[in-house]
Amino acid sequence: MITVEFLGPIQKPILSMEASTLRDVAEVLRQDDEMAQWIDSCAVAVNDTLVSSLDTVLKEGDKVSLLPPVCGG
Amino acid sequence: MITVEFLGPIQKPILSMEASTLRDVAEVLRQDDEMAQWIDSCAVAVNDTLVSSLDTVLKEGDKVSLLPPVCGG
Amino acid sequence: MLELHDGALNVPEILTRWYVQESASNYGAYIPFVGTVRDEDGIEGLSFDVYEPILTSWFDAWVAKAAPLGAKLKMAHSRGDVLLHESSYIAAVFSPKRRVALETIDAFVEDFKASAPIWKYDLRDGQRLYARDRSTAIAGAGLLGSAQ
Amino acid sequence: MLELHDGALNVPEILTRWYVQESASNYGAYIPFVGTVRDEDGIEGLSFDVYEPILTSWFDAWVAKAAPLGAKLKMAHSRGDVLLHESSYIAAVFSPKRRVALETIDAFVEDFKASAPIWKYDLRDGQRLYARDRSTAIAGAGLLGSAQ
Repeated sequence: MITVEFLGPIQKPILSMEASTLRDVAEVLRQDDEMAQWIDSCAVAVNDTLVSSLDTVLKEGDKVSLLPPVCGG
Repeated sequence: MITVEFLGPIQKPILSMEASTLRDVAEVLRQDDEMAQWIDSCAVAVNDTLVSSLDTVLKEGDKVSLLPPVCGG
Repeated sequence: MLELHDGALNVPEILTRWYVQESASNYGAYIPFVGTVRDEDGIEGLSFDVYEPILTSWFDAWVAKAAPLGAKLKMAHSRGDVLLHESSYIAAVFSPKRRVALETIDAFVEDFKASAPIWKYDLRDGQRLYARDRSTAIAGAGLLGSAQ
Repeated sequence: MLELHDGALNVPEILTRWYVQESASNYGAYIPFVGTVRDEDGIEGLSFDVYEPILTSWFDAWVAKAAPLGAKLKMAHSRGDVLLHESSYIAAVFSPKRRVALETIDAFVEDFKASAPIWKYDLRDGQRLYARDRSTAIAGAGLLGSAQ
């Protein structure tokens, strides 16, 4: 099992799911109507490191984070 | 009569002279051995405004200032 | 040094403390950038969410990038509500030389705006409204939506 | 606002006073640049001569140039001796927006170095030695030596 957490303004509780790569996570979230407005603008981190490939391998206990558009300052 | 003052590190007292343009001032200062090390690196102001032409007209009481290379900060 | 504060920053205290901290470090230039909440579009203030683990690694990467230039970075940011004319952000660079300092503060502040995991909300009528139209997708965003 | 101080600047006092002065002016960005005397080449400190009339007109021209951008400028500089690790120069910009603030502080500080009528001396063995090799001729210099 891995967890998926939604940061900042995304009002969605943490998900737990089985996934061996980020592609599996993408498939689940693309089916999720709540995520439709967010999925194309979110960056993705695995264990707090930003990643850039859907082939990123996930292992038991990994944490995937979705980061919507930012505006600090 | 106009006056010529030397700013910053130029150790030279104020001069008074007759001059109708800045060209007259240049002719005097080019003869001055003390000014040899400064004359090519100084900017010139008339009555505290920087000027860029030797044809600048001078009138009674005008103040010409020589500004050697600067380094504020 | 990265500091997170609840609510508005005490700007005089922070600017002074950082200046004193580095007073014997032989830096020739100190440039803080202070960001203050503007009264515009009828907002009552701003509010911020900060995701600290990624903010810390983003900041640490900048510290490592600035070090070979001889520059040191410091940053403070607010969490939660910051009212009109209060300050929420200070970024600062110290460096021996002015060109490095001027170029580094510019690049650091711009990358902060583009990349730091902080979310801004407008405070209006007691509500906290995500400032989506002023927000920037982080480089590489959209990965999960893409058909790779 | 242009301030000249005898000896070193009280940096916390000045940064705080300027911040408080503009606290209700609705600027979003405040960037001070602080210049501090470095311990290098065995100097004991620096010393400065300032020619105030032309410095004032140089500064006023910058204020006029910044105004259409919505930016406000402030500056403080020392006269006389400033010892190691003390500060002699603060330039600051306030502006509604960060890009204007970042670009203005850079251009303002660089033009200051190239044009402001201030002369720097190294303090060594109780002597005051003109720092000619670090000084810059003002644009248009050499007029009187040229054969026009």
